[in-house]
Amino acid sequence: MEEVDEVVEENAEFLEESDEDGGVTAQSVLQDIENAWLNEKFAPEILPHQSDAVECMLQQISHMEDNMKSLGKGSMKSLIHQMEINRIRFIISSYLRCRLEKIEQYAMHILTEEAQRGREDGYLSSDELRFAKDYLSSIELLFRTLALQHMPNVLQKFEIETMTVKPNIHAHVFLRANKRITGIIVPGTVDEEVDFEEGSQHIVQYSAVADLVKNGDIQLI
Amino acid sequence: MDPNEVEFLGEKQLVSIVPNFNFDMIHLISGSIGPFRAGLPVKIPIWLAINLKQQHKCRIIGQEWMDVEDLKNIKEEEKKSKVFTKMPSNHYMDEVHMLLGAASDDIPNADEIRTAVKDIWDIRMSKLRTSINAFLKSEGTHAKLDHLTAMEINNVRPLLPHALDQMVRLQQIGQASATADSREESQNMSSI
Amino acid sequence: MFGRRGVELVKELDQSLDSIPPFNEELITEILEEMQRLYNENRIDVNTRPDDHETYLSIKVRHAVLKRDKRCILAYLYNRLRRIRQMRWEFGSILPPEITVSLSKPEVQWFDSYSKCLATYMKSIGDNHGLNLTSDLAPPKSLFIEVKCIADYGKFEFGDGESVQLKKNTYHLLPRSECEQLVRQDGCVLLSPRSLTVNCKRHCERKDQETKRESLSACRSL
Amino acid sequence: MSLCSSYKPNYFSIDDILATEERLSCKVLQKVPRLGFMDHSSESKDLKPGTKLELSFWLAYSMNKSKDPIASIDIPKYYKESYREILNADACAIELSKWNTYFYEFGLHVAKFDHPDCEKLPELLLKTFKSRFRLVMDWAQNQDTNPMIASQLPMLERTIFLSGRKSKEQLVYWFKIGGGGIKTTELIANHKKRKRSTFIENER
Repeated sequence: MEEVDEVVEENAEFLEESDEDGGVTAQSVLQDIENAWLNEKFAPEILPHQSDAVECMLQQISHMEDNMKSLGKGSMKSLIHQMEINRIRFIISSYLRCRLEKIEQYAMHILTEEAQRGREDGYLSSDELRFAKDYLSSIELLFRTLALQHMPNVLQKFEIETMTVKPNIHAHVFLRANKRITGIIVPGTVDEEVDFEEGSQHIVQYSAVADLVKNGDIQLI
Repeated sequence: MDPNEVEFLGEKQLVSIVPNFNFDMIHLISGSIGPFRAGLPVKIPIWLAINLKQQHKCRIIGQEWMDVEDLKNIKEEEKKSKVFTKMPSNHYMDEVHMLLGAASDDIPNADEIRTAVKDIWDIRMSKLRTSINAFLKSEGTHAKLDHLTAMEINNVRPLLPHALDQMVRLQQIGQASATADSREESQNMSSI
Repeated sequence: MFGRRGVELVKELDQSLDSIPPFNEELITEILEEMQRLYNENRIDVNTRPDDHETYLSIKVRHAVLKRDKRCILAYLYNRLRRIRQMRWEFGSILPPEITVSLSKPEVQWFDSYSKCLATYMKSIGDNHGLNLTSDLAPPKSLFIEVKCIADYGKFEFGDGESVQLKKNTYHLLPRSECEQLVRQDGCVLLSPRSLTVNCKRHCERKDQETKRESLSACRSL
Repeated sequence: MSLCSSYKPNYFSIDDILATEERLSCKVLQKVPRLGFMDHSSESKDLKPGTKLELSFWLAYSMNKSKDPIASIDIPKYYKESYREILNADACAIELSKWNTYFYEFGLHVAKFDHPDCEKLPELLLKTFKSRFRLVMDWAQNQDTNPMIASQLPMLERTIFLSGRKSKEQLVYWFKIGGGGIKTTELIANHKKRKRSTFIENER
């Protein structure tokens, strides 16, 4: 039994050890995913994907689950691991669901923006990108079948310009500053410059802090 | 966000328990816990504490701040102060809700604690409504929300951000407008 | 007055926010006919009086109506799609027949293609297992949840091959991961909200303990 | 869906389509051939200068907003100076939805006209919104508020009220019993309700 226990935890431990060399731990990857989840939930626009972290965590989970099979069902230890896995799985699902909703809602906008980004710094994972394209073309097809093809020629166009649904980047968000940040320009009748102390909480237009959310200086809450 | 999700985040907080079993350290992804020695207090995440409690495997020692006198003091402070005072935990509301719900037999004066916390919540919420109203009437576009806790922030969402969003829309009109109709004019007649 | 039918179409959706009204093909056809008529009138005007200022005004007005008609039809289709999309998440990949009858054929096809897109995407998550995003909708609270059968469901099989008989008015403690879908959907089993709360919420009511202990015997416990 | 963004019109938004359907009084300035039927009271083939029409915003706008307008418009009375005083006195006392369900949205559209009364309109809308927000917030946060009250609010305030109310309800539910339950989703619940009612009807 002891051996099996060790196998189950091997991964977690392995990752924990690698921390001493400045690498990542499973714990820190999990924290990253949780932060990404909350940011994604509250940010109006879609944020850069974190599929490396997600893949890494899912792998971790599936190894653990495989190893747990030999632990014996109902053992306290396997139940505790299972509970944690369920928690992590919820975070990941909720995170990815949230991204899918944005991808659907802003498909045209996101694809236009994505086309201007390099493959390396795309905001969507390759699978999300495929989903976005398929989703958009399925809508185009339906519009065409039921309506556009029956309209006069000049009106048959799927007008990207007018039809694009865009996220409201001026939407207000709650945030916590992860470090001291100076000189944030808050748009308004008169643009106002503010400083955030480390750990302080604010409500402000997302557009004022979008870059800081993406680079991790600010956490949406 | 659903209050359950706020609670889910609160469940990560640690709480002391006294286990009635022995067990080695368990290496969870979120960090290691244990070792467990019967009769000796150990700190573990709330989600686990509650599950162990349900299985009668432990006794939960409440958080240090779950003390009637301390909470009454906090309440008085909150009443006196114009700004929000710092709460003992960013998840005080959900922690009380969860821990007293699961282990009111372990935590002394559970009912009084509950009442005191509810009072604190009510004072803070009415303070929050007043300050939101004042903020909206001011010309401000940004507000500091120090010491507001997770559940409190969630309780004014989406009301406050949405109201501010609409005010920005109302202010921005006159400048560019976002609807399809406004573009009508620029669309070329040559397409006819 | 022209352009009125378009808004009628949109109002239909506005008046039934929580459902999907029958696809109004008749009205759409009428609008499309109006569009053709206006367009033809414009074409004739352009051809017969190309430089007449007043004629240009008529063309302009008709064109505004054409654009409005187009917007109304597309908004109608779009908002229906969003609702149909939502049904994929709530009902699963097979729509109840009462809903299918309200959809046009291309909409049913769209539902299937959306289902397929979604399935392809979900399969791609993780290395080989995929991840079902339509479950785990609420934060997990405990590994097992208690359900009360409100109808005879019959044999319910767990992922690992074990099974339990679900009879009307019996209580069961089932693995959360397995019965989430069962509960959310209108399967034959519905949790009575109270018993659900009793279990997952750690507010065990003592007086219920005895009766429950009996009925729970069929299932595993923690 | 879990995304909860505030209302902002786009090409497909139903509310924007309905708001732009609201009508204005217009006066035809130039002859528009073969569109005489736009004026129901006239038999004339052409639409003649001087004709008065009630037109939806979207049509009025495209006939007015141009260097060479086809029609002039008059803005609704509740956006005018005289009504401004009523709003200034006590905006909360007014059942705004009676003036117009799309009071703010329509107002934002109307403000796009080059019309002397439109200049101060955005300011009026903002001021009205600000002075009524406390009311909307308190209604949303108070459990005892009759949900039917929503119908007294214009659309913009109503969406805020309803979303605020929903989060209040979630909180109350959480206070009472806490989370962890799997609820049947709204769609399915509604679906069942309807099924049940059809069932009852059939039995009769």
